[in-house]
Amino acid sequence: MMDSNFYLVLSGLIFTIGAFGVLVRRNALIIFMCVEMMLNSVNLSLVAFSYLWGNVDGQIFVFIIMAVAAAEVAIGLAILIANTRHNQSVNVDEINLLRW
Amino acid sequence: MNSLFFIVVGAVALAAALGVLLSRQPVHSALFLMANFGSLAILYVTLDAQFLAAAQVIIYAGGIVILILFVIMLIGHEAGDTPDSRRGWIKIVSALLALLLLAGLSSQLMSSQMTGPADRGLPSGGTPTQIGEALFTRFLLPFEFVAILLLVALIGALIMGRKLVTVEADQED
Amino acid sequence: MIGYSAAWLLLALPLAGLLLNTFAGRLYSNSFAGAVASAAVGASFLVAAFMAPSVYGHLDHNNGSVLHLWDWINIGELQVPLSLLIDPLSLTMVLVVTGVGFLIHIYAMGYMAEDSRFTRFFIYLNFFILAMLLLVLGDSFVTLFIGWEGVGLASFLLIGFWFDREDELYGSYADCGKKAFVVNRIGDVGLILAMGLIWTTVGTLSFEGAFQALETTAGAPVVLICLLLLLAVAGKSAQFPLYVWLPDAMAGPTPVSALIHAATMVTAGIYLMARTNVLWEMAPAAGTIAAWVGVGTAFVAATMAMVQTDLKKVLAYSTISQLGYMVLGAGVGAFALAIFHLVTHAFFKALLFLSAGSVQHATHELDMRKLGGLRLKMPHTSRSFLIGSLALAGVPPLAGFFSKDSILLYAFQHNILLYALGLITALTTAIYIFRAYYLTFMGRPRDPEVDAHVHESGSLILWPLWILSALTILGGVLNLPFVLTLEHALAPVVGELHPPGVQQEILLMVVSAVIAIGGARLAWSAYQRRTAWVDTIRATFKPLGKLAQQRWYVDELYDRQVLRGTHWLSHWLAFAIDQQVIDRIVNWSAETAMAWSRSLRRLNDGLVPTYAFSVFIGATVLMAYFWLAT
Amino acid sequence: MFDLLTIITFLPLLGAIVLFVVRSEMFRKVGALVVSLVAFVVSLFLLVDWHPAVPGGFAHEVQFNWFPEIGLSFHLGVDGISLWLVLLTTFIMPVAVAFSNHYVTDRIGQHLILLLLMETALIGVFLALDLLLFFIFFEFTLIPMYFLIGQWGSENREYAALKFVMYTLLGSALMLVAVVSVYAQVGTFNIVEIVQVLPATAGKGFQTLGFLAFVLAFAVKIPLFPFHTWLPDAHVQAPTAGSIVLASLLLKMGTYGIFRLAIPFFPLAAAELLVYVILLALAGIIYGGLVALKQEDVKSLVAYSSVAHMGFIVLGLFVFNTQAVSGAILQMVNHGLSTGALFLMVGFLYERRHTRNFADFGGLWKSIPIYCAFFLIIAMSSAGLPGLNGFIGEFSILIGTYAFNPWYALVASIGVVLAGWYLLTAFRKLAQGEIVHQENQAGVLPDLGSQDLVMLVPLVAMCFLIGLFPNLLLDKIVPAVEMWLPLS
Amino acid sequence: MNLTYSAVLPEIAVFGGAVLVLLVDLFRRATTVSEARNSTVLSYLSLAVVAVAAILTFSSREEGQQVLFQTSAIADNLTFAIRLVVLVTTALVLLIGSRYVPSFTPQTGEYYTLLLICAGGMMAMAMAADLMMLFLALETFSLSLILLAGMFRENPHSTEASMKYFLLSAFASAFFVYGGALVYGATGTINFTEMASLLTGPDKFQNLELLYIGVPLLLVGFGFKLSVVPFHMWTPDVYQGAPTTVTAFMSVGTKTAVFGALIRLFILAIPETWNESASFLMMLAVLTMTVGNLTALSQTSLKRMLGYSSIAHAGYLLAGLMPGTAEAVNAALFYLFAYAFMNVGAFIIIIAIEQAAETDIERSQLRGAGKKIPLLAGFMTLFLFSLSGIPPLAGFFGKFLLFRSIIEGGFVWLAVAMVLNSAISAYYYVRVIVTMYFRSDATPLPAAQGTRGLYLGMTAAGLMVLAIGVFPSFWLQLLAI
Repeated sequence: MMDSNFYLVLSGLIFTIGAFGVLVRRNALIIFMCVEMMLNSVNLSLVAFSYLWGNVDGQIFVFIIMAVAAAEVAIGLAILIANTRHNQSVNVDEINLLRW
Repeated sequence: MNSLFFIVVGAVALAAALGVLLSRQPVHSALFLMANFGSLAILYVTLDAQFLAAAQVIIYAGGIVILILFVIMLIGHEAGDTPDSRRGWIKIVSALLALLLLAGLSSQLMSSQMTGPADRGLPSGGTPTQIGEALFTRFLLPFEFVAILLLVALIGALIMGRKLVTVEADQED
Repeated sequence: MIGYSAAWLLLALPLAGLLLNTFAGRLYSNSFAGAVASAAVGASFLVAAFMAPSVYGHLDHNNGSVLHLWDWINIGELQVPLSLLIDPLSLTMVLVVTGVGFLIHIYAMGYMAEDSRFTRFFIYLNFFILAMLLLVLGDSFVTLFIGWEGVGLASFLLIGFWFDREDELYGSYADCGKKAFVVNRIGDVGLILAMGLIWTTVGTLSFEGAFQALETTAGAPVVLICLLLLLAVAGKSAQFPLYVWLPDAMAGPTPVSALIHAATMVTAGIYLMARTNVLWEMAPAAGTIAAWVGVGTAFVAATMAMVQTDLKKVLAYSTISQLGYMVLGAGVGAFALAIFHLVTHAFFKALLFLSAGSVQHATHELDMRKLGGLRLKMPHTSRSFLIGSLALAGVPPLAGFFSKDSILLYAFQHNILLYALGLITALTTAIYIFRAYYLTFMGRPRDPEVDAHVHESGSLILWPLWILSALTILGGVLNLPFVLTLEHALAPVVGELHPPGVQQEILLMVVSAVIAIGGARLAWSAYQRRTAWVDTIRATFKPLGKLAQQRWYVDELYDRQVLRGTHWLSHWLAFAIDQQVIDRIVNWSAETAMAWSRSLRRLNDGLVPTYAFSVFIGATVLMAYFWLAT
Repeated sequence: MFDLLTIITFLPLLGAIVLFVVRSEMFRKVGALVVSLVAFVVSLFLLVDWHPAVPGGFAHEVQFNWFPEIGLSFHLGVDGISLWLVLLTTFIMPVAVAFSNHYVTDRIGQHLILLLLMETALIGVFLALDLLLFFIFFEFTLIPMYFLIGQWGSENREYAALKFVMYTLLGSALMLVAVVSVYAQVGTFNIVEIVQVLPATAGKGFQTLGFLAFVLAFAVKIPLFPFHTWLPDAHVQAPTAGSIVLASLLLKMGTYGIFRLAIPFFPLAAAELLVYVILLALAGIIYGGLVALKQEDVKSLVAYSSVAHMGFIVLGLFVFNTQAVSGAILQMVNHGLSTGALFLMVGFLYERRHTRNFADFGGLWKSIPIYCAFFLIIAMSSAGLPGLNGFIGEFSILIGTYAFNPWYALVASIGVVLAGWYLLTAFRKLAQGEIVHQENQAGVLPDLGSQDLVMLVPLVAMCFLIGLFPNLLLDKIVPAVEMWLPLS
Repeated sequence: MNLTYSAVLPEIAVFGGAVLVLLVDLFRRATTVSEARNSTVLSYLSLAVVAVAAILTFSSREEGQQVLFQTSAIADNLTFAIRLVVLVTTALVLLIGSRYVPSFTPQTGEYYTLLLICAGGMMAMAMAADLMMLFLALETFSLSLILLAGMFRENPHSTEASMKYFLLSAFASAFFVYGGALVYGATGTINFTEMASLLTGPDKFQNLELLYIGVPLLLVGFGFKLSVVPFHMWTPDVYQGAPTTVTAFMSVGTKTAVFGALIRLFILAIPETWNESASFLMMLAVLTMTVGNLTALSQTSLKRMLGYSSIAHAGYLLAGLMPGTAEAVNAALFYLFAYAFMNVGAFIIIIAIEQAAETDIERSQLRGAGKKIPLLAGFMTLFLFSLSGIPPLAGFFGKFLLFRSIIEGGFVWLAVAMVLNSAISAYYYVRVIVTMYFRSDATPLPAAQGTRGLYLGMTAAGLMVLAIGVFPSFWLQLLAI
């Protein structure tokens, strides 16, 4: 059996990649995907922890997170669509009516 | 064999993640994302989380990504990002910071020696039964709460999605 | 025979007159107002006169009688009652003040008759008398100080009485008043500090208490006290270097010049010295300094009087110089004689001023270059002026002779140089006053249209002149040599004097008599006959004359250095420092905050990546902190 | 609850509320005047039954909890020092109200309400025996004054009002830290207890910092050189009533605070640092005098004269002997009267001519003699002419200072000369000289009317009264001072 | 198994009420009624719901502390306090909205439903006893807020605000949940009480490394919601873009809820970590208040200014919590309570003046308010003075309490930073008053569109601001944990 620390590191890697993606990408959808990816990496560590500790709490947490993620997707995408009504692009660099 | 398996799948997951990050077309990112989710689902199985693996495939790969794809088709289909010179430095800085974060995380993670009941894993695994039981007894309240959350999602989608009717603000109180 | 307990009347009467005229003044005619004021002063003169016997009577019980009015300031050890001290010295002063004051009130009723602010003038005069009496009656430095400042205010008001007038001789009259007040205040600083020093040393400020305590306490800083007092004296009695205000003070109406700036107020300094004689005797060094200041002032002022063209200015400088004599007298310890000279001077200088006033009243002109030959049209005036001049010059047997001479006598004892300088001054005095007399009254009119409407003044003006003339002539009686009435009277307060040998005294008398007459003679040939040989003398004294013309550059020094310096400084502070530096700093700090604000808000550029970036930075830093901290 | 002190404090507030409710202009005018007068009368009762337990102790005291969790209690007390400041407040206020009644037309109601609020706050400050309560009142005074300046001020009022508020707030900010630190140290806000406990317990460093914090706050309020620049702006812009209240009452909070709090709380630090404070005070005396000489605006001249006079008071407070301190306390009252009266005079002039520049005046003594006579008297009282109130304070301060250090006295007495100088300069420019402007001609320019005199005469009368019978005040002040002085 | 409902009844009531409102709205829609009327009715209905919830809240307080639902919820005085503040805020926002809401959205029913759900989520923040519940509550109210912020769909500002808020909060909650995961990994439990026992109990465990990467990540989540610098940048934009009622609601509600959770987790459950991080959070606190205040100085838009000011206030609160003592917590709760009234109050005036089809007003629009709308201006003045902490108003005592806990905690320089900041902050508050009273010129002021509800809410808030100042003791005791 693999040393479970590597699961954690892997999730850490994915998490970081996701975060980096949020910072560097300009397409709102891709940013959003990166966020989802971050959440997933969290799920991975949770599952690993729950495996380590031998209790099911972590897995329940993951389940909850999935639900939340689903809700987020629904709302988020809706908002993105609603926003395109005002400016056609999903490029976050072009969305700054509110500033300073 | 286990570790080899882990390495392979993990590598796929990483690659997919990088794919999401790097691919110019949103559609490609979405597909990579799906791959990433899938590979994670496989890893869940190796961690006695069978139910979650299934859920992962259904909810994420099956639901979320598809939804995202639809939306991409709807709005986000123009190719990737306009290359942005203004905040070029931000890319570099964030890369460095990301590396720092990673270093911090992994160093801590590696150095932490786990003192749970040792790497036993779950005695009876994360089977639907197990999860279900936990959900409906110890975690009843969160479970109920999820319902509210989903209601919000529902309403939200409704508000934001629906066509606009012009407001008639009549003055009676 | 009234006991000292009636002394409060002395103050109450002028006060009553003052209040009555202030509040009811517009109800009755000017002349009545004048009458009220004069009556008030006259009444208090009578009171004083009635008190005289009892006060001068029993001279053995020396430290007068104190009339306690009420507790004034009580702060811990600082106990200042408001009470009056009645003793020969103060009473003498009171008599002079009220007596001469009364005469001048009468005179003023005639002199100011046409003035629009007639009543106000008499209100001021009463106020002055009140303050002056408080000054001389006060039994503590603080009480004295009330009067001291009060007369200052009075002189400010009276000098600037014609506050709307302005001419090339005085500039704006109001400014002259201001100048007088401010310069006096500089002197007052000395008095205040002296009080501080006295109180700190002995913890009391009443004269008696302070003197006794100071005599007993070893190593008391008496010299310093005396020097501080000398500053006050210099301010009030127009001594070098603070005399500059007095010539300008002539801007006031002539009765004012006579009363305040010749007879009474300016002599307050002399009174102060006499009052504090105990201290001066303890500090001979300070006395010497005072003496030198006095004689120096006397000489310098005399030379300046020499070159004045305005009659009143001549008298002003002569007043300064006479005050110098008194200070000299007090400095050398002849306090009684200083007071004696004070009294006589009050007589003849008032006389001179009033005569000058009478001239001005008649001619509206005091420039001697335009006057002349008034003798014919104003016989009384010219006669009284002549009497005054003789007295001032020190021609026996007029009052001035005895008083001045005796001062010189003691100066001689003290230091021959003082005496010499005094003598020269005496000579100068004789010359300048007769110069003035000749130019004004003798010769023939220089300016026809002035001469046109010259006429002798009315009785209200003349009566005081006659009375004063009488006093001037007879004043010497007060303290005839070897009789020494006044000296004995004042002895309990200012101490006995030790007269020198008789023959010496005789000798000096003769000398000064000769000097006086010689001076007069010189003036006669200089300004009346205009004989040639005088010009050679003129030539020899040309540099001195020039110096005197320039007023010894003292005023200039003040104007250029002190005054302009202060104005420049205050201007610099007000506009450069206050607005450009201090306030600028204040506003600058506000502006900096704003600048920060503007640059900070630029960070919120409204772009999601930026915001996410800052969140990410935060996360990383937090992580890093914990990573390193633990 | 219905203690004399509470009534005096809250009567004006009550009045303000009533006035706020009732909208009638006339009612408000009369009401405000009545309220302020009643407050004055009531405060006179303090004099009537004056039986301090110990000489110099507190004659009246009232205390009940307000916010026990933080130790804040509503604790008022009056002794021989606060007594006169309270009386001064209740005495000046009717004058200010009367003036506004007579001359202010725009939103007079609000104006009066603000004045009454001000009165409550001021009385609270002078009576508070609870440190935090003091601070609360102290800060609250900002609001009414801010509106008075900002709403009824002259052209540049906005700037002046903001400057005033910000300056004072920043000044008192650190004081709040000190206040709470003191509480942390002693565990009570009761000023008397603090005074007994703190000096003994607090260390040197604590005392120094605390002292600086307090003094900074008060120095801004006083204002002590070089924290004074808000004052001329505030005065010049403020409406007359505002100026009167500001000059004669508001500034006193600073000196009162120094005497009541800063010095007794931190005697060590005070002894340590008094030299610097005194130097600032002396600098203020000279500086204020010199700068006043050059002002073209009557109000700013008076403002700078305030800087100089307050410098005198601070000097007196930091010369720790009975004479100087009592003198300083008395001088607070004197300055309140004289400067208040001066601003009143300026107000009369401004309301008649709508200008405050010396250049627009001159020769007024011909056209409005009564006015000028009063002006002269008040100027003299402010210049410290013996027989008037100003002298008593100045004199005892100077005497005390001399005992402490002759050189300080010397510098200070130069200030006396300057005072005479700039005040007479003002008088010279206003009243003397020829009349140059037609508007100033007799007949054109009305002299003081009876209703003006009604406001003015009491002030002047008080000037004479104090000048001739200072013991009326001193015999209450001195014991109190002797009570508090040993603490410092 | 233990299923005591009583302690979660308030939440249940609110959520139930939300559903009820939704249904009522549905049926009313069937018969077409005017939006305004509909909105009024629904707002009163929701008010009723809030009232019921409030009653339940008080009654649950009687029963004292209890842990239920298998330890996933906890009800104690903290819970009570947070619930109270949230409910009060909700009530105010409901009162003032009845006329305003239909002016920006046709979907009034959804608005009120979401508002109630949001309130429920906020209340649940303080009730949550484990990470899972915490996360759920957090997401519930954030998502509803995001939606509410975007409900003015004609207005690009609104949708933009909503989108920004969404992306960033998703980003932040990823960090948050990751932190949660790591804490779980460190302790093996998601339950606060168990964590506490593990950290302090006899068998102390060793995985501090994991804990100390988990905690900072959790703090990122909290920090974002509290808009602590540098997680604050979204705040002004969202405040400005969102409909003003929503801004008012979120400015107070979010702070209250998240601070409640913060206190629950870091101060009550695992104080060790709090003390560990204090020295760093202190810097953040100072940074937060300074940046907030300084930036607010140069704002011209009122809502934006209030946004920055709310950042500053978050800074004060954070600073006040530094000592981690019970006094500190009480102080924070008192402050939040006071803040609810003064801040919402300030927004009420904006609502009254704001015109249809705009989500913001400039300061200059208030010119001459003192003359034209004296009542509104007067109340605005009151609220602003309270915000800037002028005694004896609510804000002063709030600040003072925080302040005292700071100093007694020994962080004097922190206190200094705080007072200086609040002095600076006075400038921009006071400047609004300057505009209202001292500037009569320029643009005519739009007629204030006040409703009965609005004036009622405003008066209530104003009176409370005074009442808290006059009887602070009572309220402190009411809220104390």
